[in-house]
Amino acid sequence: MSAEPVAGTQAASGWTADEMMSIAAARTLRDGQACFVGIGLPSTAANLARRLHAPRLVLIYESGTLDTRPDELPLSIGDGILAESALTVVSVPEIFNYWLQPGRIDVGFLSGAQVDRLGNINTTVIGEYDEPTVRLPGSGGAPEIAASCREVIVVMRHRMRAFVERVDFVTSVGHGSGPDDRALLGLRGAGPVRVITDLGVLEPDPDTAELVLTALHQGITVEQARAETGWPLQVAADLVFTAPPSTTELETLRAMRTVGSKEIP
Amino acid sequence: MSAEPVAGTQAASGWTADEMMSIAAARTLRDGQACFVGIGLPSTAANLARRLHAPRLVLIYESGTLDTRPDELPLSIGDGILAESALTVVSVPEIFNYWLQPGRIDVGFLSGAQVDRLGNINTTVIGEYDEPTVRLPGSGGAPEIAASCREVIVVMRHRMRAFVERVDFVTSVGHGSGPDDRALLGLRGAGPVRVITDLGVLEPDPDTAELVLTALHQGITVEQARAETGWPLQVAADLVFTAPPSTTELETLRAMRTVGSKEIP
Amino acid sequence: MPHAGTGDAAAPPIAGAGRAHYRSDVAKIVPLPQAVSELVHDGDTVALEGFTHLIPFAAGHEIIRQRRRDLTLVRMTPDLIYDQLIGAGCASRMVFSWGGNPGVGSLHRMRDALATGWPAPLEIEEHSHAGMANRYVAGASGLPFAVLRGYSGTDLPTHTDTISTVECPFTGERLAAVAAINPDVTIVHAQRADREGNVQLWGITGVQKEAVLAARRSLATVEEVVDELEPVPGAVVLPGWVLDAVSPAPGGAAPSYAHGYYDRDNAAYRAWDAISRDREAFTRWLRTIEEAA
Amino acid sequence: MPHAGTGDAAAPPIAGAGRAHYRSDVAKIVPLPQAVSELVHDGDTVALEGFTHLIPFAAGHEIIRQRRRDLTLVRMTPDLIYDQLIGAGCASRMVFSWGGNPGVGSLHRMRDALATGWPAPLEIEEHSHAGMANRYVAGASGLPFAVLRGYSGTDLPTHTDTISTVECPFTGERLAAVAAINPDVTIVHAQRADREGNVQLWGITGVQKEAVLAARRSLATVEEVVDELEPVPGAVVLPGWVLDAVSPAPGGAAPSYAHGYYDRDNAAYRAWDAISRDREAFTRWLRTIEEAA
Repeated sequence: MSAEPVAGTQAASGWTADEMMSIAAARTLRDGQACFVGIGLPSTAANLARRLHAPRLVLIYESGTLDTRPDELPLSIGDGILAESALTVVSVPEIFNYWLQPGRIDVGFLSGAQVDRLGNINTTVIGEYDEPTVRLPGSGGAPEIAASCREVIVVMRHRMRAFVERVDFVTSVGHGSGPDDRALLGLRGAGPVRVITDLGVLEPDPDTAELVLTALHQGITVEQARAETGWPLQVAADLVFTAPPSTTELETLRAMRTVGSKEIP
Repeated sequence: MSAEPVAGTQAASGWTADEMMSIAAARTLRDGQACFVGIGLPSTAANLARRLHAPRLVLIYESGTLDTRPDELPLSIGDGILAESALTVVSVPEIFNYWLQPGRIDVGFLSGAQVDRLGNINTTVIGEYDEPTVRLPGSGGAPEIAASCREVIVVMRHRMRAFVERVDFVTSVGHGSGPDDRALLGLRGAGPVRVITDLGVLEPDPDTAELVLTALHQGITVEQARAETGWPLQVAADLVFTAPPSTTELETLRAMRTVGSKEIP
Repeated sequence: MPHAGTGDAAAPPIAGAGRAHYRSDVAKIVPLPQAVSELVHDGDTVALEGFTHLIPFAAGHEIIRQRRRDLTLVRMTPDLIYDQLIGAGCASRMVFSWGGNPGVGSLHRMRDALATGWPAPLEIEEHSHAGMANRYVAGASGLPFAVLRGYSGTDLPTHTDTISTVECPFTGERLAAVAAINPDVTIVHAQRADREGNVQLWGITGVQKEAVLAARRSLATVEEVVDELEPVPGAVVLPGWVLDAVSPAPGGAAPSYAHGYYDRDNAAYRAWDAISRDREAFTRWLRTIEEAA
Repeated sequence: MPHAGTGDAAAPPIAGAGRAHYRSDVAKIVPLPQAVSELVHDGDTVALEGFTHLIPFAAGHEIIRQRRRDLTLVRMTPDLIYDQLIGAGCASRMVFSWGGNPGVGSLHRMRDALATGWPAPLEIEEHSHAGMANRYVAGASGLPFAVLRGYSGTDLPTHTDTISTVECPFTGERLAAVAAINPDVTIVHAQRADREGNVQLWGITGVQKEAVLAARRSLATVEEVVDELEPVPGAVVLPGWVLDAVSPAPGGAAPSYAHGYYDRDNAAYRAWDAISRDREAFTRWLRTIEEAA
């Protein structure tokens, strides 16, 4: 899937909306954090952060690769390059039981087909479970990543069909049905603290847990963000603009190759 | 601890009572069986069997060494030689959870400080738990070896103080309080099918589960066995005499060295 | 198909097959067609495990050739080989936690079976990865269930009756419980075996050990049979006595990869998208598999 | 004591100490006295793990030297080092599954403390190996308990209140449950660490990974600090970010052994029997340890 040029196309600004999203996501990771990485956009952003300001970011993939430092982007969660460049490889039960579940991972980095007003994520079905409009791949590691990481960062392209009032299926709990719901459900991590899109950044309101717009990328307007959001998007009083990509950020991102990319256009 | 020369001393018969016990125990193992081995007498017997008629006996120690083939006898359950000669070494949780617990081990080979009429084993305390006469090492792996192996073989020197009406503490369940007890307790293996001593062999009566004398080693009398048994020892109608050690058996046993045996007299 | 010397077309039946948790015989090295014929039966619950790496494609194709029907297919990450088995009509049920073409997109044969019942209706039982992994752990451990922190607040428990809860007897806390999974047959692919049937795999080893140990019967296909298994860092070794059969299948994980042997054929994964989108293209592909005996 | 360049007597406090399950800082390489001083407190529950192999003797002796008191000592196989800690008056409680001098006999200091309260009364909490292993697994997994087939029909549950039962929500079967164990501090000995504090151990690796991951704080003593951890077959690697400190302690497992470095000193195990049988002989031995700062 290639990015739709919603805003900030390379021609106009020197970078694509997807590039801005990956760079903004990478910036939120701090050096030395342990980060449980989903494939796709999260993997790109996490590997970018590792090449920029967070060389000691600990990347963990659900295939069991711990502290992996691939010199190319993996195409799947279980690519050989992840095993070859890992400090150690453990079994899949171990990665979930010993590493994710106890809450020793700082950041869970997820994407999804739908995210809702309260940060819940759907990667299971669009429509009814038994008669879906679109059957999606399913849970994978996401439900427990969302439950157990200290905090969750969601990276998704900002589209009306994806940013919905209520997800069709709760694959991974964000803030459930409100601010106290995670505690009631026994979920110990803080849940989604940030949703980074190709338009801007959404964060949960501390009182309501509703995702509100806290930052816009360069050249994006509140109206554009609202037009792609399926609920009445609130704007934070201290809305900021994302700093544009630096030359280093852009060059580093563009220099990252995906494994087998000769074959994958 | 050295063997007391109860019977069959080397002077009289050409072998010691301990040697006869180890050889009798080794003979009960069949080639290709998977055998969970306790240290001491069971380890000697199992390694002897491997050198004699059972070269493909799969030896498993609770330290996690799977299919180990030490060329010297280990002094402890966790000797380096067990790891070096193993097909693979797994963690201690794995050896208990994946290998022992599901019932995939054919034979559990145990010893103890006390065994009782119904084959229950004590390695915890002599006397009261809170005010023991003798504090013993404790359970180790024995309770679950006794519970989960397909069958259990006990190897112990036959002494009045060790063969008791009822053990002071049930560390490992033999036949509990009777023939149906294992099933009621949810124990899936058959329990002790044989107690091999330096005097002979005891086996549970199929109807009562009480250990009865089914074989005597060469030169031992029923009276000698009864004199060292703390309950009225019944004798099987088809009591047999153990074949004496063959030259090969004796020579093989005597050629086995214990690791570091230069230092341990 | 190439195979080691000890197995041939007239080999006697596999000794240990069906003896569940009591298998002390050493795995027999037998040709793959014989292994599948003896170990996989219509109606079985079958797990062909592998986490992107070492996917047992050759074994899956042999199941297709032998026209097994009504299988329950179990796997954390069903991908192309399950799409192929479903499209070939082998499956009536799938138990899984993530189904897709990794790095490419959807499984179109699976979607078609779910939506239209072509070529056969497909039921699903859906978990998370953590849940599936723990179901295998429980199965391998001889326990009826496993405990985890999972599923709480998600919509999965509504649709999946092998998810429940259990209360901690010490703290009173409620936790998720999942039912053990014990496949009738588990099939894995590994780098190599020795002549006694001991099997060694390394790289990303996924849930393969648990899947084999949880199964009533098991088969490992291997890149090669060697005299001695040189120790390899990070390797999992499955002793021959927990396997019913080992079948040489060089290249048997392609188009997935075998660490140290060959790379993933990403072009083949991409090409599958077009083949699987179209029933006719798929049917033509199926014929090539069926004829490649 | 020899140590790597990054740790010295004036090193600042260990950053991650006490942050429980949220430790993203890399383990600091610090001298053993500092590590014990900062990580082990009076009244702590302390696990010095090792299954015959890699027993952290040097760390235990440092605890003796620093005169820690009222410790709960946890270990599957307490041996000489726990006998020594008990004899030195460091412990008020021991949680264990097999206590003895492996290959030799009993722990006389432990027996004396139990029988006469010398030099301090000792309580015990007793499990089987399977139970203890699963308590660590639960602790490492962030679960309050673990399920196993164990203890049924034995006299252990009568005396140990961290053993209970739980009912399978799918089958109704009753199984044993054990409470998780989460030591305040776990100490293990390993062959080596790199300069980022990643630790590698191999040979018999026992329950060390679980014991470290279950702990609120953790320390690894190592034979050496190296630039690069060459992969070793069968090795367990503990990332530096789950450890609070790494302390160089060459020979720190003696008289037990360090696979690939030195053998077990069986004579020392045998000699301990005589020393430990006699309070005066033990007290003389204790003085040599206390003075060997």
